[in-house]
Amino acid sequence: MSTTPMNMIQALNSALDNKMTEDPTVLSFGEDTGYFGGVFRVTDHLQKNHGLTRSFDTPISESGIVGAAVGMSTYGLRPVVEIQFADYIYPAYDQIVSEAAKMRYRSGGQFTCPLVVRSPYGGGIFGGQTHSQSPESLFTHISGLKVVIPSNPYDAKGLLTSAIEDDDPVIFFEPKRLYNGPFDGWHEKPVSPWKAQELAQVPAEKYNVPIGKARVMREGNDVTILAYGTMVWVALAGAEHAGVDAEVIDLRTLVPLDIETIEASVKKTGRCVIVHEAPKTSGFGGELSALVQERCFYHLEAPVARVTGWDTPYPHAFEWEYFPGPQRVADALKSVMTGGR
Amino acid sequence: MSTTPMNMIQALNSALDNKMTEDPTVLSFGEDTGYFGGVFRVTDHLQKNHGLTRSFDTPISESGIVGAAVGMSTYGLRPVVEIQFADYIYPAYDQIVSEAAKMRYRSGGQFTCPLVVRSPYGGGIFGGQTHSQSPESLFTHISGLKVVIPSNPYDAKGLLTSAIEDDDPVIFFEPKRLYNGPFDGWHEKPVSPWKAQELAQVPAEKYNVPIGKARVMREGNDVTILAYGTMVWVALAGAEHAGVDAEVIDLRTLVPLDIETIEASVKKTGRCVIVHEAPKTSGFGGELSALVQERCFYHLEAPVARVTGWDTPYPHAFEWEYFPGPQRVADALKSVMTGGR
Amino acid sequence: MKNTPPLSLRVPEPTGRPGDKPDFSHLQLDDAGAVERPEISTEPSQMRDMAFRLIRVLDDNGEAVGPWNPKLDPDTLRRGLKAMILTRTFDDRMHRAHRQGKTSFYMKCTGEEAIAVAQGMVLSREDMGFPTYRQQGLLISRGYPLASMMNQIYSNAADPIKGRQLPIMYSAKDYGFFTISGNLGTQYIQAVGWAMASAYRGDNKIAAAWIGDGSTAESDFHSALTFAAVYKAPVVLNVVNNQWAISSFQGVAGGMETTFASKGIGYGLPSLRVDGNDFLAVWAATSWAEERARTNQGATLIEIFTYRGAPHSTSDDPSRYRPADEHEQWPLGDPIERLKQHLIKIGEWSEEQQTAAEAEAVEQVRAAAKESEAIGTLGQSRPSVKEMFEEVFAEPDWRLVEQRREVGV
Amino acid sequence: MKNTPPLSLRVPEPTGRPGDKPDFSHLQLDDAGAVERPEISTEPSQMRDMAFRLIRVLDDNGEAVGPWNPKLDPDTLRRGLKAMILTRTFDDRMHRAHRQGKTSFYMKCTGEEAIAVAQGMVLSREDMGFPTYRQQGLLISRGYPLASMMNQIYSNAADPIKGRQLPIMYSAKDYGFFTISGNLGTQYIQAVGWAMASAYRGDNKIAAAWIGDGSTAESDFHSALTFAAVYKAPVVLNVVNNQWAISSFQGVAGGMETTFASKGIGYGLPSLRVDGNDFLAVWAATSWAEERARTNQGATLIEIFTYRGAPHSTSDDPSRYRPADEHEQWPLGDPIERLKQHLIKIGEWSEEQQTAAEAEAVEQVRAAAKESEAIGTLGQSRPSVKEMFEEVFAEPDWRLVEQRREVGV
Ligand SMILES: Cc1ncc(C[n+]2csc(CCOP(=O)(O)OP(=O)(O)O)c2C)c(N)n1
Ligand SMILES: Cc1ncc(C[n+]2csc(CCOP(=O)(O)OP(=O)(O)O)c2C)c(N)n1
Ligand SMILES: [Mg+2]
Ligand SMILES: [Mg+2]
Repeated sequence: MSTTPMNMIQALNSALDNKMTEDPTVLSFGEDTGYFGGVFRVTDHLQKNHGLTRSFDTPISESGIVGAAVGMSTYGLRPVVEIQFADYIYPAYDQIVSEAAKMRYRSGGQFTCPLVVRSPYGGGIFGGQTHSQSPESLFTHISGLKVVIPSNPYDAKGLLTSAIEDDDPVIFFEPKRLYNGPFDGWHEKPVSPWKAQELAQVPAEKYNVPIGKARVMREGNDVTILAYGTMVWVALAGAEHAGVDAEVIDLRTLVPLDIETIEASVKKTGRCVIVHEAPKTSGFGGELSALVQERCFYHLEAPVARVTGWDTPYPHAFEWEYFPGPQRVADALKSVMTGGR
Repeated sequence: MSTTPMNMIQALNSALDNKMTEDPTVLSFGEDTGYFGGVFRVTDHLQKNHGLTRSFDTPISESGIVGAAVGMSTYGLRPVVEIQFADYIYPAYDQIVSEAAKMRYRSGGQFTCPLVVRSPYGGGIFGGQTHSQSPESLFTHISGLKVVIPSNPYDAKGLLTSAIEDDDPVIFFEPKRLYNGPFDGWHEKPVSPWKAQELAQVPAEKYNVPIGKARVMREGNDVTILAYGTMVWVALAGAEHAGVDAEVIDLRTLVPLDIETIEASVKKTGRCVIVHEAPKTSGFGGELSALVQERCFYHLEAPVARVTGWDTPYPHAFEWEYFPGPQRVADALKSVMTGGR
Repeated sequence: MKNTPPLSLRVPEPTGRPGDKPDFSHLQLDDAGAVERPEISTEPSQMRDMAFRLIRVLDDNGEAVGPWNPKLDPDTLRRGLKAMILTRTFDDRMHRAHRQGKTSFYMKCTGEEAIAVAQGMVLSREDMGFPTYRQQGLLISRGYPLASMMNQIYSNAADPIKGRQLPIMYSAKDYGFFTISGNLGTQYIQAVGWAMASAYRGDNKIAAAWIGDGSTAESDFHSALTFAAVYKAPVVLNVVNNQWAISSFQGVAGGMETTFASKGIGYGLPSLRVDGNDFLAVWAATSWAEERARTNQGATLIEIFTYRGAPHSTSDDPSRYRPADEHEQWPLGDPIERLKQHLIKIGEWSEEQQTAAEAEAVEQVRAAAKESEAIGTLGQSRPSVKEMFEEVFAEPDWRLVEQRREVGV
Repeated sequence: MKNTPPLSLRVPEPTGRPGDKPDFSHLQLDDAGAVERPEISTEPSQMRDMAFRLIRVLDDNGEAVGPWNPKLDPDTLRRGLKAMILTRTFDDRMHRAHRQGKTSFYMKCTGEEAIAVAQGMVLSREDMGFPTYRQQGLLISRGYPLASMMNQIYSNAADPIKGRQLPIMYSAKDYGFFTISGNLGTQYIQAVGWAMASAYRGDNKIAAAWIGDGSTAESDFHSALTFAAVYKAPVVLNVVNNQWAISSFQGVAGGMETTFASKGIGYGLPSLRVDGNDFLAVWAATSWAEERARTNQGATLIEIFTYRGAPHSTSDDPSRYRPADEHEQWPLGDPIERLKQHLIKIGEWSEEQQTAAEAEAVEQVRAAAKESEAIGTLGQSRPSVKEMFEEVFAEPDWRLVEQRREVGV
């Protein structure tokens, strides 16, 4: 397949456009996603290309958006809904966790919810505490949900395609720091644009990146870094900055987790650093850390370390002190390299 | 203070009654909590004792209940609200996590939310998937919330008193398996009633059990068991069944966590088993496991183990296969005693 | 700030508590036949008054009167009556089964049988009903096997939903019966979404949903009405106002201030209010809404006015919060009794036939119980424990595989 | 199932998109003075029609007419006019400041100044207002320091909320201004709770809340109206219908089907609908509701009918989704212009005074900017980084202590 450079917004848009062309049961809706194409333009042109009833605006009711999508999906449609910011997903939390997640189970397989909830998430755009949150761990705890987070345009398109085709509900978080331009972890330095990057070379046609498979972004021998979304780039920068031969794993899917890749890597390196932007306490890093030490205990040469957001709301003026940057990753790497004491 | 035997319902009721007598800013409301006194009777007699406006019934709107309580608490009241089952707390999730939890922070301290959200939680009563859930970890991830879970009548009263007096929002989960009668971990065997137990000897007067302090339920040298709520009793039974000299710690408060007690114990025993009823993935056990290995890595002689609910909804017919029982705890204990391989 | 007298908080209270004489003097009931029937194409703005009236067809003499009389043939009426009798008989037996320890839980719909039975007959089985736990009459009126219901209630090996749900949380897709949720209200917006899906696909199925008076306070009620109005979804939205929500009277949900039907006005939805103990009135109002939805004219809100005769569930004791004889004093009577009287009045039924029908219902339920209990009641029989791990996803992930292995099933 | 034609999904669309001629022909506007004013003690059921009318006081000639004329003294009118001018001037300057990179974000209320200014003047500062981001006029009409607003917008060292919130998310307890939430709608039920608290305590403070047309679809709108009605909470509930919610016209929120005021009917709340660009009408309707609440007669819903003249925020470009000149064509005019004309008409104001007032406003804003920018704009100055860790709880727990230590602040 020939490719063109796309930023993440274009790649996601392309995934939606392909799937809507191919499958009449796929439709897209959310706040401002119809005529206007979404405040981040991910659903741009879909209404024009596919018609008013296939890409439309909704009332400002996140619970209504997801609740309606649940009903539609039990009819046999594959709705892809947008929650305008992940910070606003909580009003829909009940429909997601009590309904979509449990539908197949509680009905003995009679009703299912092949729906996707897309939502821009994460910080680094001066959005303050209500446009910066990373609530992924709150969904990983819910049996029956899949949770997917891409870190680059190529994966974004392939993963969204797989999410739409998945027969179970998928929560799909899109790191908005990576939407327009790439990010190399250092917020104060210029960065080469997506189009200069290999992972932004995206086929126009449909393709899949499988849900449940991690991507090894960088092979290495000394320490394993587990990251996803924006933090993949921070991890790479942090490893380089520390001058450590780190293996950087982009999880891509939190549930189901690619435990094999993780386990093999940590058994090889003997060390593990986990990076996420969400607050530390009960963030997904806790689960990862527990799994790693449960499965690789006798290979570990230092405690599994976590580099995360602080246990505070996301504060507007202190964006870059809150955001876990390459320096903190480098510090953690150095610490685990010396046994983490 | 002289004491009388109380079950957990009576102890909680007594805490509410004391505080409402003492402090006119304390009021109680929720679905069926007024005239009827709550479906579990925790608010029994409060309306009669304190008047219609101090203990009343609400519309069936969990978001409304908490939202109104948030407003009241910013006025200077100390509302104590009941969510009839923890499984029904999700509609209120947004008001809890976006509003109550962040009020003090976002207003620079101008507005605060000294409110308590009480909710019966956990399984073991054949409640099926919507009357059995343990959603505590979903609240521990939210900066600005405290999370408290008692395991016995004495603590229940003292902790609820402290929660009401706390100047920040407290999520207070009441293990409904322990409400009426005690539980010793073995669901199929008879158990001696609360009144025969020391922790059910409860003073009629107000007293405090501090938030943030764990209780060592059993001292031991070989392994540390971390548990809370119903699982404390399962842990004790499991330790006895395994014949292992376990130190059983009842966390009592998940946030703020009594890390000192935990750390000291694990450093002493060198082993740790965590028990909770919630599903494993991203349950609070993940956080505990991560913390323990971060802080006690060089003392650990086996991987930190988790005994938890499965990653499925709570199934009615398989209650006791889902519920982590003493046998599973005993198996985990034996495993960590032999290095957990 | 002005110096005004102190404010005070108003907490609504019902007209009677245990020991009091039931008082229904506040009810404003229209006479049977008194309410006009608007054309189905009427603009909602032209029929707002309907939300404050009460559609009734059966009068005190058992006569069917007025413009809402659906003029059903006697066979249909008899089918309806029998389904109501069967529903009540089933409820009584299952309530007893709970006392006998055969199940952990049960919920009756005593006094509300006309609702689900009439509506189940008006709507098609290809339509989808999104019920609460009090519309077992939908299944019964459509001939869903009683033994399958019992298997679910007993969580036995033949439970169609594999032991995973609390008793009475049926799911019966082929009978147009959506999987019941324990979470109040969630089904309401799902029904709207399902109806939108049918419209989106250019099909001609419609949806129907039920919600209790108490549960109208839930958020999903609001989002359902909003989406239904904005997208003109083909759905019939029923509010079953049975006066109680566990121990809370309908005033706690706002019923002292206005009617539940009037909530439709603020969304521009046509809103009807109907005597829920009048089989013919329920039929007529439902048909009106059904035709409106089916002809692409959008959703209707129907408040169905009735009384919860039984305890909320087997966990409840209403004598603790309402006058003991309130149900007997309910001015709209009993739906079975009223339809029976009507049939007798028009010469299509007799006391003997009634007695026979009741006996037949008992027999049907007994036969079903025999069949179901042969498989087993709660704890005696159950689906394979591996069902705990199945259908969390279409395909289990490694966690479920490992956990299932740990249980050894 | 009946064999009926296929259904189809209706998706609402506005009367005009970019390139189209603005079309407001669907609006049904009452003439100034045409709507009756019910007694404040009127039963909600006796005044339902008010939800479908439009209260207006200022007519096309700048005359104040009809029963809703609040008959304000000229000083009050001039104060109101000046506060509106100041609000607009402040908005313009801050919008520019965003372009200059001095802040990350700003939101104007152009065309809606009469709302917050009139209401801020009617309500007391001891009452609590629960605003959205478009009621900066509340602060300005009450003399809250403009420099403090700017300090918040710049997240500088003097930001009263310590750099923690997005620009314009003010909090000013002493001015009866609740901390703004980024989450739409949440304040509405909180206002009801606050009002219930005042009533519970026997105080005489009332609450007021604002919500946008689009945000009425949120769940908290429903719970607020439910609780307000059930407990007769002393609260004024305003819906600011400015026709747009970012790129979605009010039809997407149900505004094509009925009025937003009519949503009050289903809760039994008295509901008014008022010309939001008419300072006197807003004043009058608010006073009616304020007195009702203050005298323990409960809540009122007020739909305030206006038009969002500016982009949604500095992140928005309305020319992509609506006709460019729609605002100019808005039939209810500009609130500042209309009050000015009225004052001139009654001989209490002149064009010269207007010019002077505008200049004075510019001067006030400039002085405030100087003061605030002397402290610093975004990135140049900010509160101490330790504020990141403060006030998560009353007392930090060990995690916050450790994490703060890690940052070294
Ligand atoms: C979200 C949620 N909140 C609370 C409950 C507990 N609950 C179960 S039934 C019920 C009362 C419902 O009353 P109503 O809606 O009037 O229906 P009815 O039982 O009268 O048919 C309550 C509060 C629940 N199941 N779900
Ligand atoms: C819960 C939530 N959902 C979505 C948003 C994003 N958002 C911010 S403003 C807005 C539009 C609000 O429109 P309206 O209520 O009409 O108010 P207006 O901006 O017109 O004053 C949206 C969708 C949000 N802030 N919070
Ligand atoms: Mg009811
Ligand atoms: Mg608006």
